[in-house]
Amino acid sequence: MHIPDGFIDAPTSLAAGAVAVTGLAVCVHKTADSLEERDIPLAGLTAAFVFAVQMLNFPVASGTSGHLLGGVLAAVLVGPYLGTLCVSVVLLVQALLFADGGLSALGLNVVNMALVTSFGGYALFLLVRRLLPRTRASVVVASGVAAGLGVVLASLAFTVEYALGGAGGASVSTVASAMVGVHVLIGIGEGTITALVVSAVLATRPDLVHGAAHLLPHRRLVVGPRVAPEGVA
Amino acid sequence: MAAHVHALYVHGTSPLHRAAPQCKLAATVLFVLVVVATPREALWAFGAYAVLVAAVAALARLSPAVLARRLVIELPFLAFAVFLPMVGGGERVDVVGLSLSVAGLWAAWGILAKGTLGVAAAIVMAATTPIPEILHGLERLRLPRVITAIAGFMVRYLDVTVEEARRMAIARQSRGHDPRWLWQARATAASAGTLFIRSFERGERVHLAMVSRGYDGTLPSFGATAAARDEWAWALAVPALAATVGTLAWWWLP
Amino acid sequence: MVAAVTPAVEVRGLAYAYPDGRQALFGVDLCIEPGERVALLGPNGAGKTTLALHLNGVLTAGAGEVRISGVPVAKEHLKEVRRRVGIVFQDPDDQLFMPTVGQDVAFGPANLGLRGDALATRVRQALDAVGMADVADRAPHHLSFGQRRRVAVATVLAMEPDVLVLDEPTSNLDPVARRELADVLRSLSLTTLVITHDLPYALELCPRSLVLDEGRIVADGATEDLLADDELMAAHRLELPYGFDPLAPRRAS
Amino acid sequence: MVAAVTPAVEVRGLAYAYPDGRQALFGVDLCIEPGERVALLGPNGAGKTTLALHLNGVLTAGAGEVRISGVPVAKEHLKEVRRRVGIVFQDPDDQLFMPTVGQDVAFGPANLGLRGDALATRVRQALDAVGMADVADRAPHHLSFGQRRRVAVATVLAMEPDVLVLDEPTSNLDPVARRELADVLRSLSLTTLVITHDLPYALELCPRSLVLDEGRIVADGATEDLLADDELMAAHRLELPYGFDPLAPRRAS
Repeated sequence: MHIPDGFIDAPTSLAAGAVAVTGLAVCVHKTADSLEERDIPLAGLTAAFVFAVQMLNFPVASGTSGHLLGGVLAAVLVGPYLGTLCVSVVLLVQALLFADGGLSALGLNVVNMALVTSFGGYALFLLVRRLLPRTRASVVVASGVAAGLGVVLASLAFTVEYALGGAGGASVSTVASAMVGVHVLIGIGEGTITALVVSAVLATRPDLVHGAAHLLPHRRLVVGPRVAPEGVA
Repeated sequence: MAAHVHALYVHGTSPLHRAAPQCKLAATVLFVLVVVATPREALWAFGAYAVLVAAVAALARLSPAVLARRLVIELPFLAFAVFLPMVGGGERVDVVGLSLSVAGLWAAWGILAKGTLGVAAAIVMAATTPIPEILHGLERLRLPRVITAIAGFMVRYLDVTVEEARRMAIARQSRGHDPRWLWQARATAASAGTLFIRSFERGERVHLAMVSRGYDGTLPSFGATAAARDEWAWALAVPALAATVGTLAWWWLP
Repeated sequence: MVAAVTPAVEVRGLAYAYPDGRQALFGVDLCIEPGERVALLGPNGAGKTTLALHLNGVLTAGAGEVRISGVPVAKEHLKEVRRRVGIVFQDPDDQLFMPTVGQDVAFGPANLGLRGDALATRVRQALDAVGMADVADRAPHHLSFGQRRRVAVATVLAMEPDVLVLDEPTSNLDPVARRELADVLRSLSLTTLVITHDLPYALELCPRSLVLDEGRIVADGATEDLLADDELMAAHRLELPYGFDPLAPRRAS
Repeated sequence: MVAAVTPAVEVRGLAYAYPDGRQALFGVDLCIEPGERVALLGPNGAGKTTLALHLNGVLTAGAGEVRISGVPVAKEHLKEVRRRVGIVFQDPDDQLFMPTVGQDVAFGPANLGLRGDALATRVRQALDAVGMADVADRAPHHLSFGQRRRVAVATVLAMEPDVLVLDEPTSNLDPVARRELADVLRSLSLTTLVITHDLPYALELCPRSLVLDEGRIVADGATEDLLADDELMAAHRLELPYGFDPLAPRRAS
């Protein structure tokens, strides 16, 4: 899914770069607004986790395997703003340190795999979650559906970019049907695995799932003197 | 089995290794943009770019074998390029018995040439710049501190996290795990969930360790020193040369 | 040499290099009889864990061979070998990944094809053996470190292995958890290989020890004799802790 | 009681409950004189790490107070207290978070406002003190575990603390790395609190020990006397390892 250099023309790449910068600026602003300094190491570790999970192979069908893209997963786990930042940092590091994904296409890749996937996917997640009862199972189902559709959204974004400034050769409709067709299959895998990962985190540390925060019981604050433990003078 | 994330850095003392990272980053990005903006019909221009990249790689004393091995990263993308001439529309030519679209062939060539040059340039940059330096360079290029800080923590904990994932995979295999179908992936996914919890909790502990050493929300910045004017001049000479080639390519376009 | 009994573990001329070219093992020979409890000693970086990963075929020998109860560790016997050799890894968190302890213990036998009552019985027996039957429904994450280590042993016992391999079982354990684990291991009477740099623990648990250094077995003998050999210990970066006398237990008895 | 010298660490009636309500400390009193090396012993879960995090104000006392060289650990002195109390955490990977060792060691003093040559000198001195001066430009994950632990000590020394607190310093160390760390700590002659369940290490390094159990200090005395008190040890889940005689070093000297 990482677009290399030369796939999409320079004007479209630069325009996508501008969109990416704007989107990330919003994310930086939002996280600086509402979150504490603690979140910088946490985001770094989450980004390392996304990178590691992209290296983890899951079986798809006998003999073949795929890997998680992780955009919606990150958004459900740490919220869409921080999640988008984490995935964008992963893309940046992959492009600069590992020559994975073109440098001129970094904006395109951030738009497709971070902005569109995380925000589009998170919006779908909220929508599906609202349609279902307020349970953990609903969070799991919603994250799976959103992750699957998020991948398809990313492939649609790619098709739009191809229509605007693709290297040509094939008609937009051919590319659209091939891209979306393949990504529906990938989406099934992405959705299944995302749902299973979210369900595993919910089983152990439900408090770490941003997308399930509405299910946590409100902690009752005790007002008054702390219960004096024995032995304290 | 040492499943480290193989960074591209190759130790060396060449002028390129010593150059300021922000100059190298800017030069690489500009060079790639020029390449992408060049009309693919100007075959000679791509030859000139290739010579330019090869010259810089030689200056960095990178062996062609290292460069070639790492270009393999690009291989998966070739699949798409190969597929274009077959599905492309318009005028067709016969190449060794296959009827191929001319437009598709041009598109495939463009992707191949530009993609390869882009990867090669990125490899030369990454192979001559240690990872912390790349982060310093990004900082000097005014990337928001939040992004470089997240990237710094990510890079630091990449090997730790990947190693944890690898050990968990070995532990699963050792108990007979051999999933072949998507619906058998539950254990792998559960491991990924555990990996997230471990990463998150490590993040919390790292934060405690930082606070204990006086961290108050602003990360100190180290080593990101300004580059001299002539350092910038040398670095930008490469994309400037490329831009000259690119301009000529547009000029002489049939 | 013809052995009367097939050894539980037999390693001959085992050499191995990592994919990056660094060689870790340089011709390891060892033989463990059924029912023996043996310690594999050596400093960090000696190749102890690498050797362990050859015993169940996670790593494949570059040269030489490994046999488990006579069965060669090779692709066609991998499933069988992984059932027979249970490895308890150094960090229990690497081994415990399911939402509950019970599911974690069931993971191995379920991979062997067990289902229903047979599976439930296996899980119960394995947890009983390590004294953790009452935590089957808890999340591993919420147990103490010592408890997680014992559950990690149970996940392996549930596969009914012939050989139990423990990698640094005492790391991070407090003294009581350490002794409780020793009690569990003694009660199992399985063929056991304990990989450790905790020399007192080796003495407590294993009558026989092997010393691995720089990818070769450099000593093999009674644990107390090896630990009392100052020259040998010093040559291989093994030092007894302050205040520890390896011959004291012998004198006391 | 009026002390002639201001204690380096003074804890009075310290109680603490986690945000989820579980109480961890139930009134801890302790006093450490400047220059003393004291071990804090106790089983896993006794509250040792929680206590340590109060000494530099990462956690805030629910009741009672903590003073460092007379300065109360309170919001207005937090910066000063965190300079004076250096904590070396159990997992060096948690503490070494910067891309290179040198930057990691510089992190603390840079937060104190040091820059340029003064900062470089601090870094060099701290790395020298733990014998790691030659690795300043390396990435932490390229070091061995024992080396990372020593660098973690250097990150704290670079802040020139008055009090050094080490949380389970010997966990995962092989015998030689363990002894090398002891040599480093002895060479520093700082006020030191070693939190550990490694009783032989406590005996080797610390003349005095405190025993913490269930959130209270239950014993305070000469390390060898405490370790020789079988009843005390058994009552607080502390057991000497097999073959270990706490009075042997005294007899030998």
